[in-house]
Amino acid sequence: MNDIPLTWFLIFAAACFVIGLMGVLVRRNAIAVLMAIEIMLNAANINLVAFWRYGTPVEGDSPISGVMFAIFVITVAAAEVAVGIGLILLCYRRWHAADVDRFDSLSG
Amino acid sequence: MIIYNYVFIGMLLLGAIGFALAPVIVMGILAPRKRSSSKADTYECGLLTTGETWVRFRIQYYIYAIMFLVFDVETVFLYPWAVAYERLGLFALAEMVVFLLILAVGLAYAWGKGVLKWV
Amino acid sequence: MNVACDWAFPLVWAQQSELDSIPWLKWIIVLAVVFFGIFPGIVAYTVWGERKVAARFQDRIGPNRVGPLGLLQPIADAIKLITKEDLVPRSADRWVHLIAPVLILVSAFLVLPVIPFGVGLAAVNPPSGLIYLIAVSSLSALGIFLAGWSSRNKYSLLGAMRAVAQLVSYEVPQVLSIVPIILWAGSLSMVTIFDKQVLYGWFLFSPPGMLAFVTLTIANIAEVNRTPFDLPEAESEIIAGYHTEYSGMRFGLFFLAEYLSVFAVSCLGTAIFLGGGTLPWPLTGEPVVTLGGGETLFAMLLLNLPLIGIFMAKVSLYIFLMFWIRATLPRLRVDQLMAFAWKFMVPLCIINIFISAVWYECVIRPSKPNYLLGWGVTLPLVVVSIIGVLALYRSSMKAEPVELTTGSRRRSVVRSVS
Amino acid sequence: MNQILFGVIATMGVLSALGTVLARNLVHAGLFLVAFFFLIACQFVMLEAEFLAAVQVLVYIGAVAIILMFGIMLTRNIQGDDTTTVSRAGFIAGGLAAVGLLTVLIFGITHEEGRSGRPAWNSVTTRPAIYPASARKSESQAAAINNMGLAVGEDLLTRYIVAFEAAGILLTAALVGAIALAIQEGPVSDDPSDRVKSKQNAESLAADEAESLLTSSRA
Repeated sequence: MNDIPLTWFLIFAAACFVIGLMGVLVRRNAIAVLMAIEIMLNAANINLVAFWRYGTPVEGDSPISGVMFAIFVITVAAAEVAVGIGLILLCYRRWHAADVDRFDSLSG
Repeated sequence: MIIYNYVFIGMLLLGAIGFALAPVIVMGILAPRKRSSSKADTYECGLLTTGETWVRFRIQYYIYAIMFLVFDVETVFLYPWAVAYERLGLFALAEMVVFLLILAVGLAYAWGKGVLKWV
Repeated sequence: MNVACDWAFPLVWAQQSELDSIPWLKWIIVLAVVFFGIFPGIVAYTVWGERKVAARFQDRIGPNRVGPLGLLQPIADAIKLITKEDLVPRSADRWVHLIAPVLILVSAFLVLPVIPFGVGLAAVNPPSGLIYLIAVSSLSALGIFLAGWSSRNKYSLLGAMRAVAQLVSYEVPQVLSIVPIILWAGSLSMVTIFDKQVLYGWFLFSPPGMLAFVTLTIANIAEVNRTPFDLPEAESEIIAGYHTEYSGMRFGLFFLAEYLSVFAVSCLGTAIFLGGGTLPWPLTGEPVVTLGGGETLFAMLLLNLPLIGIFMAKVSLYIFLMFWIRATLPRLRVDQLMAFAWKFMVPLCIINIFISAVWYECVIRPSKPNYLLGWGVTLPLVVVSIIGVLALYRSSMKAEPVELTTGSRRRSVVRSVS
Repeated sequence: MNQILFGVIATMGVLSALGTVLARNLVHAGLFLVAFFFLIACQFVMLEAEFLAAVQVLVYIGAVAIILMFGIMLTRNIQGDDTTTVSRAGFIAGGLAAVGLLTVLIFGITHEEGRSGRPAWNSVTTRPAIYPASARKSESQAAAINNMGLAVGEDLLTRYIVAFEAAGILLTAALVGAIALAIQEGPVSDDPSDRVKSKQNAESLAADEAESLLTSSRA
């Protein structure tokens, strides 16, 4: 039986995380940045679930701790998108642009 | 096991994509083709289309989507609760009452602000 | 109960070398015959049936030229659609334009494998079947949005935005009205839910069950965009909504997907509320369990043929109900539509979850079910909550026309909000 | 078999993530993102967390993607789409940073030494079996995997009860906050040149006006 080594999942997650990070650095549109952040969160979820599945839980610990973490990450990500888009809409209404480089009124 | 189920679903997914694309491809082969400029125009009741199509929509749509998102995530908590209710009993019921009351505050806020009203 | 539970997960406890022991040939045959043969056939004749039924309601005859009773009409329609010219508007986004109907059709197909048509007749039985089901059925909203966006047509985009707003609004009551079933069955697996109904009778037969069935049916009708909830494709306002720019077989895909999802939601309603293929009264689990092991093909067939027959009869009735409603009711206004979802259905469904918990405590948890107490407690609760929510809803709706007609100032305020 | 499946899913996942980051058109980027979410769900299935896979599809593709699409439609910059483009210099810098970080991460993953008696990540090539004879004990991992909905429900209302209620508060806060942000009365602009046109610009071309435009053009 040729199972998948743990490191494969970790490398896949690392690659996705790095791509998401690149998106955050490179994209200028705020919604695109939000999408890139979602990619990073998903990559983290892969790691959580992979470690849960390949490790053995400590006695008295939750049998599905990794999955629970991932569920809460999904919840927080959903809330983050809701508020994030709300903020982007507000900024868009103020400056008529969804460009993160233009939200710079705090820079001196 | 679990993957076993989902391999079938994956096959169904690929099959459904093929099932959807096949008639489009057949149509590409069988159907007559007579290109003309006016045929490829956007159909807006025979008038020429004016202005930008991808207009900015009103915020109302976004508010409904937000409400949906929140209740969708709530479903993720509600379904496992319902499954485990048999083992957990009344304490779980009380917890869920609290959880749903918290969410009902959000719904009541939206209601009170009048954003549920489609104008 | 234990018997049923053990039997409910035959696939889950299979061997580890699962991926190497997949019955590929059997699965391919199932896919080709059932999913891409029988189901599209059922859908084609649903269309024929709708045209006949609608014609009768309007004192016409309906299709009667192609074949006896017009029975070959679906085939003629398919040939017509497939030999039409393939038109994509110049300004459309070609790839997204193609992906959108495929996504909608895929979403309709993916709902079907978890439906238990008989004993051991669910194609697959994932332990989280119900949540999988609502997950894949929510894909169609995205497909509709993409269809409207990619067409680059104002009517299409408007129809798509309306459609998505409607779909997401009615998905909430849809998922909430399934919660009582999960609560009573204690499982997300469709097969287990079917087993529980074999043992204890239909889940419909309780006051919260009936209420949940009604709300699920309303939400289902809205989810498949049928009258009175067909605003996204209201011909008199926005041509054909999100599929205005689709012609020939590309339109045919939308058409197929619509009727396939009508079939799918009918199967869902039947499987979780109407006991699947069982008769109203509770059977003892014994014959089902002994035969359901499926030792011989003959025993399986003997057991399942009547079950499938009853299941299909119920599905037909459910679909007929949708036709009937379509022939009877006019289209809602968009403000009525949204307010009805959020101000009436959602609060009612949330309250109903707790009423169903009461029913659980009265009837299902005790070793000796106390039906009299269950009905006595939950029926007044259901009635009171319906009246209460209805009163709240009506009072909020009553205030609205006054504001709209008298206060143009109020209206302008609301508009500047948007 | 497993490994081939993983390879296909991982390759497509990385490609769709790249597509999300690089696509110029925002809706195309969103579409790639949907594909990415779906492939992550496939990876969850490969990890035998099918409940999580269903949740992933339900929340991310069913709801988050819709919100993102609505966000795109609501911020469509009428003047032009220049904000979605990727600048070349920034792209090279970002790409270099990404490649550097990826190298470090892969080195770290493959050279990790097991801590506190645990095996090194590199040496873990098979997952624990989930069907031992004692697997039906309710607390075991195997039972949890085979009926994850139940296990999640039990954990939510016992171990993670505080987090569960906090999630409820978070969701409500997000809802209230998002609505409060969205219904801000009128446009608030610091720039006087903006204020002049903001009345028409921000509020015009709302859907209902497009609607009335259409109906009048049809008549």
